[in-house]
This record gives sequence, C-alpha cells and structure tokens, in this order.
Amino acid sequence: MQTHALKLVVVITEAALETLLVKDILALGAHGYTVADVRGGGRRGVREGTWEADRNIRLEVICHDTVADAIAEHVLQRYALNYSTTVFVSDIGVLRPEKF
Amino acid sequence: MQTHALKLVVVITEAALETLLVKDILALGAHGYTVADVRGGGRRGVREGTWEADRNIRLEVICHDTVADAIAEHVLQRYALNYSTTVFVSDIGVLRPEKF
Amino acid sequence: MQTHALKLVVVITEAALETLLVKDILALGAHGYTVADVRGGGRRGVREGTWEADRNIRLEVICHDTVADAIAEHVLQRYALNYSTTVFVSDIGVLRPEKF
Amino acid sequence: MSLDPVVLFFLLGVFARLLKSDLRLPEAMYESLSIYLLLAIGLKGGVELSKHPIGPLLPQVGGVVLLGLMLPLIAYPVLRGLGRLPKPDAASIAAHYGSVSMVTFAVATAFLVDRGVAHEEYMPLFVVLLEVPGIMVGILIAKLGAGGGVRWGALAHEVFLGRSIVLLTGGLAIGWISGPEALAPQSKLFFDLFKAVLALFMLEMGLVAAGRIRELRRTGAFLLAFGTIVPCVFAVIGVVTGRAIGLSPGGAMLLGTLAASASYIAAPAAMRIAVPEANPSLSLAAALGVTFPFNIVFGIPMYHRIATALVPPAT
Amino acid sequence: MSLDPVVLFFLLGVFARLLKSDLRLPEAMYESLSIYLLLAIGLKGGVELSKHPIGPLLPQVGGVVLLGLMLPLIAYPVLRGLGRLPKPDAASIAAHYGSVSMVTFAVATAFLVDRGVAHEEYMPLFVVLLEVPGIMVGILIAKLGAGGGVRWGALAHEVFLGRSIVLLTGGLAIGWISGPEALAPQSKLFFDLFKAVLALFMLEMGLVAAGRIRELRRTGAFLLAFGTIVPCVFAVIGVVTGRAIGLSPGGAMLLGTLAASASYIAAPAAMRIAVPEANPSLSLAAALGVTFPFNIVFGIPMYHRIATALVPPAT
Amino acid sequence: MSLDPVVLFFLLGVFARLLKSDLRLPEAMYESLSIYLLLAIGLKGGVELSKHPIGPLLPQVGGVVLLGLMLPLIAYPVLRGLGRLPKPDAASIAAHYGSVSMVTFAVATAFLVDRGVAHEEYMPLFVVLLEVPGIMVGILIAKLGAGGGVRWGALAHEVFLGRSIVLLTGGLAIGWISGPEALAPQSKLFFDLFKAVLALFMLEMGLVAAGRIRELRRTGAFLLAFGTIVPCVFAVIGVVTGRAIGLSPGGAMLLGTLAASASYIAAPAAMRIAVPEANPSLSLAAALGVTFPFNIVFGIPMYHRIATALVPPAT
Ligand SMILES: Nc1ncnc2c1ncn2[C@@H]1O[C@H](COP(=O)(O)O)[C@@H](O)[C@H]1O
Ligand SMILES: Nc1ncnc2c1ncn2[C@@H]1O[C@H](COP(=O)(O)O)[C@@H](O)[C@H]1O
Ligand SMILES: Nc1ncnc2c1ncn2[C@@H]1O[C@H](COP(=O)(O)O)[C@@H](O)[C@H]1O
Ligand code: NA
Ligand code: NA
Ligand code: NA
Repeated sequence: MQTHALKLVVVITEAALETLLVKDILALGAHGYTVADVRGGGRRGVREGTWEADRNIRLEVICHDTVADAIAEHVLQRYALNYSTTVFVSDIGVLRPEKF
Repeated sequence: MQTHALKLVVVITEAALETLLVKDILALGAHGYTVADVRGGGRRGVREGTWEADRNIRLEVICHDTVADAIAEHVLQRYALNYSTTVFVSDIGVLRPEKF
Repeated sequence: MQTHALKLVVVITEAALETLLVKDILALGAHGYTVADVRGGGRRGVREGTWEADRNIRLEVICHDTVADAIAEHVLQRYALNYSTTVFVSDIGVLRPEKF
Repeated sequence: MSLDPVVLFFLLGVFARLLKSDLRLPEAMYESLSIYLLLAIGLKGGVELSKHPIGPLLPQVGGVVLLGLMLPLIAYPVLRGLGRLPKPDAASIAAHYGSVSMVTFAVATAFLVDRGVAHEEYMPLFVVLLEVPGIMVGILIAKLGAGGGVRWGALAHEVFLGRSIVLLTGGLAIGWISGPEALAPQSKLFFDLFKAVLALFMLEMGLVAAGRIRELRRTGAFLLAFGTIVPCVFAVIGVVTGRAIGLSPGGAMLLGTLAASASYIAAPAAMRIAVPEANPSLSLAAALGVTFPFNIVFGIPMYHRIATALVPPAT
Repeated sequence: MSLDPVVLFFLLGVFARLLKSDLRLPEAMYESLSIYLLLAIGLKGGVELSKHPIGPLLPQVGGVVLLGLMLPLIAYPVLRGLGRLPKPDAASIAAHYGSVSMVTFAVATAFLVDRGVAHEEYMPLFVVLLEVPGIMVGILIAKLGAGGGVRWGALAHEVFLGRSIVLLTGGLAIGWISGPEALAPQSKLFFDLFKAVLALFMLEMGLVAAGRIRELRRTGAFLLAFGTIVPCVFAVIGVVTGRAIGLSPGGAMLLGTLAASASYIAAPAAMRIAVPEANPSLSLAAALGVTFPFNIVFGIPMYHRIATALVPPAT
Repeated sequence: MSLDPVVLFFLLGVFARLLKSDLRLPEAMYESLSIYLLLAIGLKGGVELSKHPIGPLLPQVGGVVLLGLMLPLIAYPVLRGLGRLPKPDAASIAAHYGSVSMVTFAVATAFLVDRGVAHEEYMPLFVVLLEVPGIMVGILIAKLGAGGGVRWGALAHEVFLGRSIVLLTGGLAIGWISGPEALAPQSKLFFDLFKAVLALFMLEMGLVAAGRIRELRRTGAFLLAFGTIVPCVFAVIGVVTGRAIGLSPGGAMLLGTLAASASYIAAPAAMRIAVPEANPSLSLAAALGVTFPFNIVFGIPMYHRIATALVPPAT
C-alpha cells in the first residue's frame, strides 16, 4: 500500500491552553487536530487531572514537515517557559495526503 | 533490545462507529485494539465531544503490514465518504510479535 | 528543524496497575509520563471500561533508548504474565532532549 | 409572555454559548441527566398505566402508531419538493420530525401541570409509541429511494434497543409492574426532583442548540421555515388525532406537542448508521437549532391554545 | 414473588445487556453513585451508633470479626477440593466470599424496612468489620500457598485505605461524631433519596453482572453451584452468629445476608494487586454473575425466613 | 469546638489524601457538583433579590465593588515587601485573595442558618460583585509591572464569561426573573439538597487541598503566615465595609468571610492565561492549602464573633 509520509506532532500540556493552542495550530497551517484528556507528570510536577487546574490535554496534529516544525517551535517558544509542556514529533504515513 | 517491526494503525472517527469498526478490524485479522474518547476538528468541522452526536473516538491497532493495509483501506473505503474519518499508520516495535 | 531522536514507550494495561507502573518507570530512569483512560480488547478478552475492574490505561513515556528497553522489559517480565498488557516502542523526535 | 424557569435555563445556555463562555457541562453529566429523565418519564407513565385497564387503551395505541407512521410521509415530499434536498437528507430529516423529543414533552407536561390542566397521565406510553415508527419510515424511504436492500433485523435492533427506547420502556414496565405504592420510596428522586433536573438539562440543551445555529447560516432559510412551520402543522394533526382517539384537551395538546417535536437523540443515532449519506448537520440544525427552541418558547403555549379550541373538554 | 422495584431495575440492566442494547451508564455516574451509597450507608450507621453506648457492642464486634475470618477458611477447601481450582484462584474466590457486598446489604435493609421488620440500625458498622478480614485471610492463604513472603505493610495499606473502606468508615465516623440533629440538613440527600439512588445503581449492576455471564459458560457448572449453595450455607452461619451475639431476627438476617454476599469492589481491587496469578474473571463471574443476582432475587427472602425460624424475637 | 458535618467531610478528604488512600472523585462529579453549587447560590440570591426594590441596593453595590478593588492593592505590597515574591507571583496571589471562594461563602451561610442568625438573603449578589474586580486589579498590577500592554477585551471576556461568573449571574438572573413561586418546583433540588451537596463537594475539596500541602513545605513559612493572617485582616475590613453600607451583623459577617476568602476557581483559570509567568503552585498552595481550611475550621466562627462585636444589630 502506498502511503504518503507526513508528521505527527503531539503536544501534552495544561488543559487551560486548549483554545489558544487550537487557534495557533490552525493559524500555522494545520487542517485538523485531535484532543484527549490525560494526566501525567514531568519536570513541573504531577498533574493528576482530578480538577480543572490539574488536567493535561494531549493534542495531536497530522501535518507536513514545515507545519510540524512551525508548530513545535511556536509551542515551545510561546508556552514551554511558563506552562507544563511536552512536544514530540514522529513519522507517519497517510493514504489521503490532500486531506492534511 | 531486539524489537520486531509492526504497524500501528490509528483511526480517528465518529463515536457512533465504534462497534462496527471493532467488528471490522477483528474480521480483517487484528487481534486487539484500544479505544480512547477524544474530540477534534478537521475537514468536516469541529466535533467537541459535549454530547453523543459530537464525540470522536481514537482507535489504535497494532498489527502486521498486510493487516494494517487492509484496515486502512477498508476504513477509508467504507466510512471516509460519509463520516469524519482520519487514518494514519506508523512504524512501531514490539517485544512479543506472536501476540499481534 | 533539528530534532533529537528518542523513544516513545507505550504501555496499555489494567487501570489497577497505574500507581505501581508510574513508580516503576520513574525508578527506571524516565523523567515523566502521560496517562489516558482507554478501553480495548486483546488476547485476554474485552475490557470495556464501564467500571473499575474493567478499565485500561494507556501510559506513554518519552525516554532514551536504554531506559525504553528497561521499561519494556521490566513491564513484560513483571506484569505481562498475569495482567492484560500491551507494550510497544516507536521512534520520535524532540526539540529539548535535556528534558527527557 | 412570562417564561418558565426551565425555559430560562435553556436561554442561559444559549447566551453562554453565543457569548463564547467556556461553560461546558461534563459529558458524563449530560448522559446521567438524560438517563434520569428517560427513566423518570417512563416510571411516571408506568405508574399511571398500572391504574388503568389496558384493553380500552388499545384503540388509542393504534391511532398514535398511525400518527407516527404518517408524519414522515408528509414531511418527506416537502423536503424534496420545496427544500430541493437530496433524497438521503430529506429522508433523514423526515425521520427526525416523525420521531419525538422527550425533553419537549417534559416541558409541555410541566406547562400543563403548572396551569393545573388535566391530561391523561399515561402519556409517556405514547412517547414510546411515537419514538420508533417515524424513524423506521424514514429509513424505509431512504433505502427504497437508494434502491438498496434494508437489513431490517439489524435495523430493528438498532432502533428498538437504542438507549432511549430501552430506558423509556424499562421505566414504563417497572412503573407498571410496581404500581404507586411500591414505587413510593423512589418518588422523591424520580418525581419530586424531576422539574429541577429538567432545568439543568435544559441548560445543556441551550449550549448544544446554540452550537447548531452557525450551521443554519450555511443551510439557509428553508430549514428555518421548515423547522417552524412544520411543527405547527404537525401539532394540529396531533391535536386532531388526539381528539379522534378520545383524549382530553390536555392530552391532545401533549400529543400535538409530540407530533410537533423532532427527535435529537434516538433519530440521529439511528440515521447516522442506517443512512450514512445523510448530512447530520442538516437534521440537527433543524431539530435542535430551530424546532426545539421554537417549541419550547413559542410552540407549547400555542399548541395549548389550539388544543383548547379544537378539543371539547372531557365530561 | 412480587419483586421490589430495586430488583426490577437490576433485571432491566440484565435484559438490556443480554439483548445487546447500547445502554451504558457513564463510568463517572457509576463511580458517583457508588461513592454516594458508601457514604450514605456509613452516615446512617454512624448516626445510629451515636445513639448507643459503645461498650456493650464490643462483644458483637468480636463475633463479627471472627465470622469474617472464618468464612474464607471454609470456602477455600471447597474451592480446592470440589472445584479443583488452582491455589491462587481458590484463595482469591475465598477472599471475595469472605468479604461482603455493600449493595446486597442495602437491598436487604430496604427489604426489611419495606416489611417493617426491626433490626439493629448500626449494622453498617458490621459491613465495615466484615469487609476487611475476609480479604486479609484470602491473601494470607494465597501467599502461604505460594511460599512467598507477604508485604503486610503495603497490603494493609491497600486494603484499609481502599476507596470503599475509607468512604464507609468516613461516613460512620461523621455520622457518629455529628449525631442525628447536626446531620438533619444532610438527610434529604443521604437518607431520603437512598433507595432511588440504589435503584439507579442496580441498573448499572445489572449491566455489569450480565456482562459476566458469558464467562460462566466457559468456567462451567462448578462456579454456578458454588455461587448459589455457598451463600445459603454462609447465610445460615451468619444468622447463627447473629443469634449468638444477641441480634434481633432482623439483625441476624442482615448478618446472614452479609455472610452470604460476595465482594465485587474491595476484594477484586485488592486481590488483583496482591494475588496477580488469580484469574479475576473467575471470581467476578461467581460473585457478580451468580451470587449477586441469586442473593437479590432469591436469597434475601430466603434468609429472612431462615432468620425468622432460627432467631427468637427480641423481647 | 463542635465541627459542622460539612467540615468533617472536608477533613475526611484531607485524611484520605494524606494517608494516600486511592479515594478519588471522578472529575465529572467534581464539575457537576460545582455547577450545581454555583447555580443554586445564584438562584437563591436571585429569588431574594426579586423581593427587594433594586434602587436602595445600589449604594451597597458600590461599596462592595470598591472593597473588591481595594483588597488586592493591600495584598500586593505585602507579598512583594515581606514575601519578597517576584512581581507576577505577587500580582497573581493578590488577585486570588482579592477574589472570593464560593464554597467558603456557602459554608459561612450554612453556619449562620444553623445558628438562626439573620442576614441579607441577597448576599449572593455580592459574591458575583466581588469575584471579578480582584482578578482584574491583579492582572492590571501584573501587566503594569511587566510594562507590557493589556488586551483588555480578551481579558474581560475571559473573566466575565468564565464558567463560575456565568453560572452565578445566570442563576441570579433566573431567580430574579422567576421569583419564589415560579421557582418552587426547583427548590427541592436547588435549595433542600444544597447543604448535603456542599458536604460532598467538601470531601473533594479536602482531597484537593491536602494535595497542595506538599507544595507548602517547599514554599516555606511566608505563605503559611500570609494565608492565615491576611484573611483575618481582610475579614475585619469586610465586616467594617458591611457596617458602613448598612448590613446586619449576619450580612457583615458574610461580607467579611468573602473578603477573607481566596478564589481557587475563577482566579486560577484567569491568571494562568493572563499572567503565565506566575507560578500557579504558589497561589493554589496558599488559597487552597492554607486559607481555605483555615477559614472553614477557624475563620468562620471567628469572623462571626468579630461581626457581632463590630456591627450593631439591625433594628
Ligand atoms: N518523559 C515524558 N514522557 C511522557 N510524557 C511526559 C514526559 N515528560 C512530561 N510529560 C507530560 O508532559 C506534561 C508536562 O511536562 P513537564 O513540563 O515536564 O512537567 C506532564 O504533565 C506529562 O503529562
Ligand atoms: N490534521 C489532523 N490532525 C489530527 N487529527 C485530525 C486531523 N484532521 C482530522 N483529524 C481528526 O479526525 C476527525 C475527522 O476529521 P475530518 O474527517 O477531517 O473532519 C477530526 O474530528 C479530528 O479529530
Ligand atoms: N493488537 C492490539 N492493538 C492495539 N491494542 C491492543 C492490541 N492487543 C491488545 N491491545 C490492548 O492491550 C490490552 C491488553 O491486551 P491483552 O493482554 O492482549 O488482552 C487490551 O485490552 C487492549 O486495550
Ligand atoms: Na414529531
Ligand atoms: Na461474604
Ligand atoms: Na477575598
């Protein structure tokens, strides 16, 4: 099967940022996104997700290389200093590249 | 550590399809699946997950190349025309290949 | 954009193990983790997530190769015999390698 | 026009959404409230049913089922002819309007109770009877239009064992088997708190309905007209049917409201699977964005006046 | 046999599940209802406890704890000998049947209240006392059988600080400290609505229990026999213990029901961690798929008759 | 000191958390309870408001808004000077203490009701009035301190259309428009069950607050002192303001409690977006880990005594 190589950018961060992040990534050229509610822990401590100030989201974006770069850099620059933030990128394949 | 190369197929689609999809992917040769409730947005608009008609699921299947191809093609052919659907595939490694 | 190659270890298992697993993976050298509530099915039957004894979690850890190996092996050795457990590893890229 | 608090909760939801407040009800709360409402309506109807002999109700049952079968057959040609909608969309919307909205029914019942208007208390039976036929006919139209076969087995399962039908009929059956005394300890939750829980649910409905308004801009004026005129026509048909099967003015008003209401729980779920080509945004925009608020705010008082005018008081 | 509405809710859940309805209660609703029930049972017992001097209860406390320690020791050899189950499974099932089901207790109490049968109102204290020992003994058997060491510290933490024990004991303590007057404003939620919330929870229990029935086909007839006969035997032991420690017939019936019931919240959670080799499907199929429905539908009336026969009325 | 059951529920949560119990309330339950509480407080206040002419209240409104603007301006220099905190942290904490805690208000009201102390029933209006200004001033201080511009539009949107404000004002408006009679069918849920729902919520608050205690060890003694002394000072300022605007001793006590309380819902959400440089652990540790429990357990009775001493009884 012929798949087309794209990037998957995953951002794990505070739930409070959801609206802002979605706006940002669409402005940076992504055409879609998926969000899940998660909990976790990292350098900035444990976020257990038992109440609003303590919940993380996991935002996942399928996009082209350049958009992926733009999103990853933007998120780190704009939010990573002050918010619990984790970003990673991986290689994926899709069947309908025109969609992303 | 010696890992065995397999595929991870991820399908993001409308919650209404969960039962059908699970049946389909098992019939196509997968031996397991994992489902998470998510929300998101794409070409068919925003799905916020605040009520039943508006929720997405994220279905994840570890399987062999051929099964991955079959699942991805089946999902796109059968559902993508009429349902919000995103499918992508990535390379993963597992330790116990006989399980999948 | 220059990304640094790391591993993503994903463990899908019974919700009852969450506290134990988190302790284990931090002891094995990971510096963070993310957990989502999921449901699924596999060799040990269907876990629908409708009540506590029936829920799965999806634990995701970004870490270096050696830590990834250690986690995957430890989880399989310690838990896979008696608990519904799926582990897979994939290659990802991050921008701030010092964080993980 | 003094608005019932239940309607005010709805409007609060609408405003919050239109003003882009971050107010959201957790999905589990939405589901829990709707499970409660469905069970409570069923239980209430079942308890009342247990006080009547069933035999004399059978002709009414027949009349109501006929009404349910008829409504989508009226709606479909309008949607095709005047609305110029594709066949699957017309069939899907016809199914939504052939089925009923349980919350609209609850608000209408509360309306009557507040004004002390008598009505047949076993009306929830008719909610169940009306919920299914409209959907079945809608699917039938879609499948016949598409020339494809219908997997009736799977379909009947989907429709009859859908969440809302199971809870409504389950509640009816439990209420009917148990009767008023055995259910007395349940009444504090299921009956006394009903209206307040309905109010909470209306807040969520406001949030959801307002989220559908944007779709309307795209789909234009037809759905707006359809979603306000058809309910009025259906209400008259429902009231007349009520009169024909011997209901009191209050009962006929409720049957009119049921006919005028459009489903947004059972029908969307069933149509999404049975008629995937239909665009769910259209039917939800009409049912939830137009007809639901229209019925809640303007329709219910109007249908009450229609029923009072058309149906002679019980003697 | 006329069934209580609470049982009918359970059966509704069973039918919905067996007929493959898509009815599901959101997990948050399941958890919220069970938190409510645990707290409410605790509070009720605590309030009653506050009306009694504690001293005279101490012998009863001792008797009940002994009962809890004994039950799994009876069950284990049966599971090993007749059931030919592996050691960990036998130990795990013994622990489930040594512990108790809070919902079965609630249904039995409602049964007595409906029939106006007097019983010691501080019985929730015994629920707490019976919940833990059975689990501890089950774990002990498993660990001794496996020859491995037991990390008692971690284990005690797991068992005593598990959700259900904390809520039950917390409720007991708050009820006991506060007494009836201070808790009066709480009573409308925690006491008046109790039975109806229990009914809702039973709907969920029906869904869950029916999901366990398929397992039974695999595990065969032994668990079916075990899950129906052992509760009857344990009920008699419980009733006799109740008589021995001076309970009224109603109280002895409740103690019998507790003994006859099998845990499906605290025990599964604890055993999953402490005895991972045990297959949780077996114990849940027996406790939830067989014994729970058996007790709810047949057991409770039977245990009532047993207690009436064996225990002299309080004078 | 005999503790109200509501406080005991809080302590149960604290103990469960400190002892590392696995007790957690599902997030949907937490959210549902807080939606209920906000609406109920608003409705209650709105119903009372509907009984008064609005005109005479306007001077009180002015006084309360002034109080809200003033409090963070007092807190900020203390946090900077004595606490040596960075500007953003000082501004953020000042905003938290300038705003109010709705649950503390609810507990204080229950305290008065239990003791039969009269108070202005429209006090929830003041909760709304006090919630926003403190946050706005806090943000203003932070932005001016940072030399950056303030996007007031976005900010006002964020603050005024935040969940808690919308629910409180929405409830107020619905209660005010509907009046007591129209709301009577709602009262069984929103008023009669209020205190028990508050108790359940306090259990969750205990779990959450105890989770913040660890932070305190890190941040040292200053926040502990700040979080206990400042509320006392603010309570006196609030009581005196209450006297100045003509409140009864009960009303002045509630205004004092509001002043003494620190926000942990509206303020954290707003500050996280508006002043990202501020460390949210600090403000939450102080507001939730120190001041909330302090107020609940010690503050409320003390503020009652202060108000009784400083404010002449209404004649
Ligand atoms: N190594 C990691 N692997 C997986 N998730 C992580 C990792 N580190 C951090 N996270 C997630 O990212 C969030 C923010 O991380 P941090 O800013 O490091 O506290 C955490 O709450 C976790 O959910
Ligand atoms: N570029 C994307 N990245 C991540 N998720 C996406 C993307 N596009 C779509 N999705 C997800 O897939 C669902 C269906 O997409 P669509 O059919 O494009 O509306 C959306 O609701 C999103 O949850
Ligand atoms: N092939 C698979 N693809 C994705 N998830 C799987 C797969 N197999 C198992 N899982 C997940 O892992 C859990 C445990 O698997 P198992 O031990 O095989 O029952 C299941 O409940 C699923 O959530
Ligand atoms: Na209709
Ligand atoms: Na037992
Ligand atoms: Na304050």
